[in-house]
Amino acid sequence: MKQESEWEPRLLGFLCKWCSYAGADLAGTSRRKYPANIRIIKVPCSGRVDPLFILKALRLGFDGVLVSGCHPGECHYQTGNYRARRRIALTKKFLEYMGVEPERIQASWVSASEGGKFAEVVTEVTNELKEVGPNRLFDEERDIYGTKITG
Amino acid sequence: MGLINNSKKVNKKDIGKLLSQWSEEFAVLVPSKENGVAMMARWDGTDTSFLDWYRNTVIPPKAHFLPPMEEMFRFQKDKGSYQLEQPASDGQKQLIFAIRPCDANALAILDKVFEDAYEDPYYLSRRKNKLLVGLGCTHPYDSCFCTSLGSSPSDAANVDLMLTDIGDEFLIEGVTDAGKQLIAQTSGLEEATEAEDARAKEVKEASYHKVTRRIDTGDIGSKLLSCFEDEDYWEKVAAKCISCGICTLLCPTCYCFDISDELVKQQGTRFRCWDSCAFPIYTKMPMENPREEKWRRVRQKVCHKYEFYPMNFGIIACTGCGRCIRLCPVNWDITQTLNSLPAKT
Amino acid sequence: MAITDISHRRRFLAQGNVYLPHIAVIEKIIEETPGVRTLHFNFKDEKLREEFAFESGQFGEFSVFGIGEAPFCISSSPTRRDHLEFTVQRAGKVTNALHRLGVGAEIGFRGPYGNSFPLDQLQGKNLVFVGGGIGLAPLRSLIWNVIDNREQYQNIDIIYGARSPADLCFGYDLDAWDRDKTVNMVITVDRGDEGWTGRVGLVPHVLEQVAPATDNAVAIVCGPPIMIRFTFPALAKLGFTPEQMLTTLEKRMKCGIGKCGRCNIGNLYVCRDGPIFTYAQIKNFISSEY
Amino acid sequence: MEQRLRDEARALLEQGKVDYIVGFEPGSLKFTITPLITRDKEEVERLVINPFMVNNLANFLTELKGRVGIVAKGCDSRSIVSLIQDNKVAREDVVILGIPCPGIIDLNKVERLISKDRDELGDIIREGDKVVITADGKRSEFPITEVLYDNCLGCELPTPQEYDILLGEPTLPVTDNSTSQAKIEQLKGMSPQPRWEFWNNELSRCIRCYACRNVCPACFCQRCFVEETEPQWLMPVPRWQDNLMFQVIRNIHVAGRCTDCGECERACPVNIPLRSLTKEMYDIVSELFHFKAGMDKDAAPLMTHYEQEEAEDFIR
Repeated sequence: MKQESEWEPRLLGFLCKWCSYAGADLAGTSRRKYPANIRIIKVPCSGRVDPLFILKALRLGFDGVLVSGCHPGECHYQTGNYRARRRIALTKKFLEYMGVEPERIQASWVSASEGGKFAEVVTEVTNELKEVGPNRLFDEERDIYGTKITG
Repeated sequence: MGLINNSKKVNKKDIGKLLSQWSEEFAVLVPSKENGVAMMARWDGTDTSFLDWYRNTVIPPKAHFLPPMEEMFRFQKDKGSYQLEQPASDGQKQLIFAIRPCDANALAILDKVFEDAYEDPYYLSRRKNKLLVGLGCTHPYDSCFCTSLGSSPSDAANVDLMLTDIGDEFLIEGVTDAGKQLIAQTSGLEEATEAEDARAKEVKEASYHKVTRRIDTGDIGSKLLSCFEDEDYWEKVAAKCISCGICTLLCPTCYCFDISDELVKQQGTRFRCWDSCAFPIYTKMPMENPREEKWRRVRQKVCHKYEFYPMNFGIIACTGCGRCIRLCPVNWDITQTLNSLPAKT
Repeated sequence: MAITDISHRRRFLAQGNVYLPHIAVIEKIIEETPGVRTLHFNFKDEKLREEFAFESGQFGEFSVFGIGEAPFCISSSPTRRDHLEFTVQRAGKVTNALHRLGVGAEIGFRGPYGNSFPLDQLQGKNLVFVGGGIGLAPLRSLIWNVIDNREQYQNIDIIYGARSPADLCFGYDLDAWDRDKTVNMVITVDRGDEGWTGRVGLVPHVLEQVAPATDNAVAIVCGPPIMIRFTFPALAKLGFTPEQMLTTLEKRMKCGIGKCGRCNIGNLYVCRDGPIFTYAQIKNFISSEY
Repeated sequence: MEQRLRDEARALLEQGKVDYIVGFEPGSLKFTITPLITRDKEEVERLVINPFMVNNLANFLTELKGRVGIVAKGCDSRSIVSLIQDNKVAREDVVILGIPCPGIIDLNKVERLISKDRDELGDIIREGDKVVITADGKRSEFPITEVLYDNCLGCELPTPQEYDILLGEPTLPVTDNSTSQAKIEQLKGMSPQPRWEFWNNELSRCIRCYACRNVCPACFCQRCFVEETEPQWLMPVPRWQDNLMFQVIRNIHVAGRCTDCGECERACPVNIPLRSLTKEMYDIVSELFHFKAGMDKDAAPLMTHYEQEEAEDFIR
C-alpha cells in the first residue's frame, strides 16, 4: 500500500483534436510546465464524449475526468461542444447528487492557441483532486445475498 | 411423510432458543427483510419477528444454491501463461429455517438439471451442505397454486424436517435421516400429544383448501405441443409482456445462467450469474436470433416449464409458488395462459 | 438404413470441476478466408495431451481469458491426433479475440462435449456430405475420419458451397478430396467471380442436380441455418427419409453441458442431446426455433 | 366514464380508425390492473378506469405496428408526447383517450398502513380526498394523500394536455409536495460519502431483471448499452458497481424524456427507490435547461437541442 503522501491523482482527459488537443501540444512544445497526472485520449470533438466514458473512467479508478473542447461558437462541427455541455452538466450534477465529489468531473474550453490555459487547467484540476483524495468510489465489496458463503 | 407418532413440538416463544442452539452447528438462514424485500438471510441471533410477517420471500431460496452471481474461478496472467484458482469453500454447514414447501420442491427440480450428465460442483456443494427446515403455509397468497402441481402448503417431500403451525406451537416432524437426527440432537423439544398431532392434521387439511388458484395440468404437455406453432395465440398471450426478467430470475425453478469474464490488470475472474429466456440477447448469435420476437420467448418460458422439462425429467418445472404472478409489473399470469390454451385443431 | 440412435458421446472427464478449462497453446494458424481462421492447438499438460480423446462431431468450450468462452466443434479428425484444430468465423466478442491471437498464445478448453456422428451406423453406407461456408468444419472431422478408414464405407459425395470463391474454407482439403478418386467432390458458389470456372448455384439446388441415390445412404448436413432449412426439403424431394438426414447445429451456448438453458430446440439441448441430430428428431420444432 | 371509454374504443375499432386499443382491464389479483391490448371490439367491454391503473401504457406504442387508440393518464400522455418528439410515434397514428387522473393508489403504502398484504384486504375505496380501507371487517379511513404514489403527490399534469378524446372533466391533482420529495430531500441533506453508500447499498440488491428499463416508455432503444459487448461497458453480473453504472447511464439516457410516471420504482421487485434518481434528474433538467418532458410535442428533444448561453458555470 502506498503512503497517502506519495499518492498522485490520475486524471483522464478527453481532448477535442481540433482545439484542446492542439492546445496540449502547444503547452508541450512551448515548454509550459503542467502536472504529469493527466492521461490524454484524443476525441474528434467534445461532443463525442459519452457520459459512459466518464463513468467508466471513474469505475476503472481514475481520480478525475477532464473533458475539454472548443470555446462556444468555435466548434469544428458547429454544435458539438454545446451538446457536450448539456451532457456533462447533467452527468456532473446527477453524479454529485449520488455522492460523487463534483471535482472529479471537470470541463474546460481550451483553444489550439491556449497552451498556457491548458497547463493552468491541468494544474488547477490536479490540485483540486489532491484535495479530494483518491477515488475509492467503487472499491467496496458487498454481498447482500450471501453469495460469498460457499458452504 | 412425517413420523406421525413421533412428532415433537416447540413453543413459538422458544424459536429464538431453538435457532440459537442450531446456530452452534449451522449458519442459520431465516426469513429477513432488506428494505422491505423478503429473503433468506443469516439470522442475527435474536430477531424472530419474521414469525409475524413471513408468508414467503421475494428472493427465492434458490439464491443460496444458485446465487444471483458467483465467482467460478479466478485467473492470473503471468508472462502470457494463465494460472487458474478456484474459490475456497469455507465448509460451513447451513440450515435454512422456514423454507416453504414450494421452494423446497423447486430445489428437487434444480437438482435434476445440475446432477444431469455432468455434475455442477458449485450448485451441488451448496446443496449437500444445507439442511432444510420446512414450514407449512397457513396463509397462502391468492397467487399460489401449488395444489395444482401435486403439492400442498404442507408438502414435506423435499425438506429434512417439517414444521406445522398449530397455534402457539410448531409441531416438528423429521422427514429425512438428517432431519430426524437433528431432532434427536436438539434439546428442549417436547413430545407432541395426540391431540396436537390431530390439530396439525386439521391445519394441513385446512391449508390445502386455502389455495384457490387452479390450473389443469392433465395432458398439459400435449396441449402445448399441439399449439406450439399457433403464432396468433402466442402473439396475443405475449402482447402485454414487457420482457423483463422478474418472472424467471425470481422463479425458484428457473436455473438459466450466463458466464462472463472480467480481466483487470492481469487479474481475471470468471463469473456466472442468473440469466433469463425473456431477454432477446439470451439466444442471440452474431448472425441471427432464434427468439428475436417476444412471443417466441414467452412460449419458451411456458413450454420449458410445462412441456420440455417434463419430457426430459418427468415432472413439471413449476411448483406453484406464484411469485411470477405477484411480482409481474403487468400482471402477466401464467395460470391464465395455461387455462386458455387453444383446443386441439 | 435409418439412423436410430445418435446418443453416442465420449465423455472425457478430467478430475474435478467441469467448468475449469484446460490450458492449451495455439501452435499454428491458418487463415482460411478473410473472416475465418483455423487454429491448431495442443494441451499444455502432457498427460492430458496423451489421454485426451474425442470423436468426430464433438465440440468444446474455448476460452480467451478475460474475454469469455464460446463453443466450437473440433474440426480435425480423431484419426489424426498430433494436434487438435478448430475453426472460427469472426463474428462476436470471443471470435474477434480469437482472431487477434497469435501462435504461442494460451487459450482455455473444456470438452469434448455433445454427441458424435454415429460411425457404427454409418459404416457400410453411402455418405452424402452437404456443407455450406464454415459449416464444413464439423463435417471435415468426419470426412477425414471416413477417408482414413475408407474401406469401411461405400460411396462418398461431398457437396460444398460458399457465398463466393473467396469464402470457400479448407481449400487444401477441397483439393485433396478432389484428387481422391474414391470421393465425388462437388464445389459450388452462390456468386462466382472473374477467375471462377466452377459451378455456380445455391447448395440445395446443386444438391438436387447432383441427385445422389438414397438407397443405403445417409446425408450429413451442416451450414448456416438458412441453408439447413432449405437443404432438408431438397433431400426429402430426392427421397431421403427424416431418419436418413443428419445435421449438426449451432446455437448460443454458455455451459456446453445442458445447464445454462439457451440452446434448446423443443426439449432437446443442442449441447447435451446434440449437436448431431437426425431430422426426425427436430422436425417438429425446427421451422420456428432454428 | 368507463362505459363511455368502452363505447369510444369500440367505435374507433369499428370505424377502422385504429388497429389496436390499449387500455386497462382488471388483473388476476386483488386490486391489480393489467394492460389490455386488443384488436377485438368485443374485448373492449373489459376496459376499466379505476384508481389502481398503474401502468404507463405509452410503453407499448413503440412495439405495436399500426394505429393505436390508447388510454392515457396525465403522465402517460406526456410520455406519448415525448415519443412524438423523438419521432418514435407519429401523432396521427395514435388516438389518445385521455383520462383526468386524480392520483393512483400505491398498494405498498396501503399494506404498510394496515400491516396486511394486499390479498388480505377487503376493499379499498376512494371517496374524494379520503380512502376507506376495510380488512377483517374493520373499516379505516385515511386522507388520500397517505396512499397515493409519491410521484402522484408531485403531479404537474393530472389531465392530459394532448388528447383526442377526453373522458371526464379536467381535474386538479391532490398533491403533497413535501411527501413527494421527502426521500430526495433527505438524501440531499446527507454528505456525499453516506449518500454514495446509500446508493451502493440500495443497488446491491439489484438482480438486473431490467424491469425498470422495460416498463419505461422512454427506454425505447432497440439495443441497450448494457448488452453491448464490443466494447463491453459493464458486466452482466449483478454487482453493485455494474448495477450503479447501469442506473446512472439509464437516467442520463432518459433525461428529458422521463415524465416522473414512477413506473420504474413500482416495477422494481427489490424495492430500489429508483424514483429518487429519476425525479432528481427530472428536476436537474428542469433547473438547468427549463425543460419538462412531454409538455409540447413540437419542442425539440432535450439532448438534440441547446441554447447559446446555458449551464456554463462549471466549465473552466
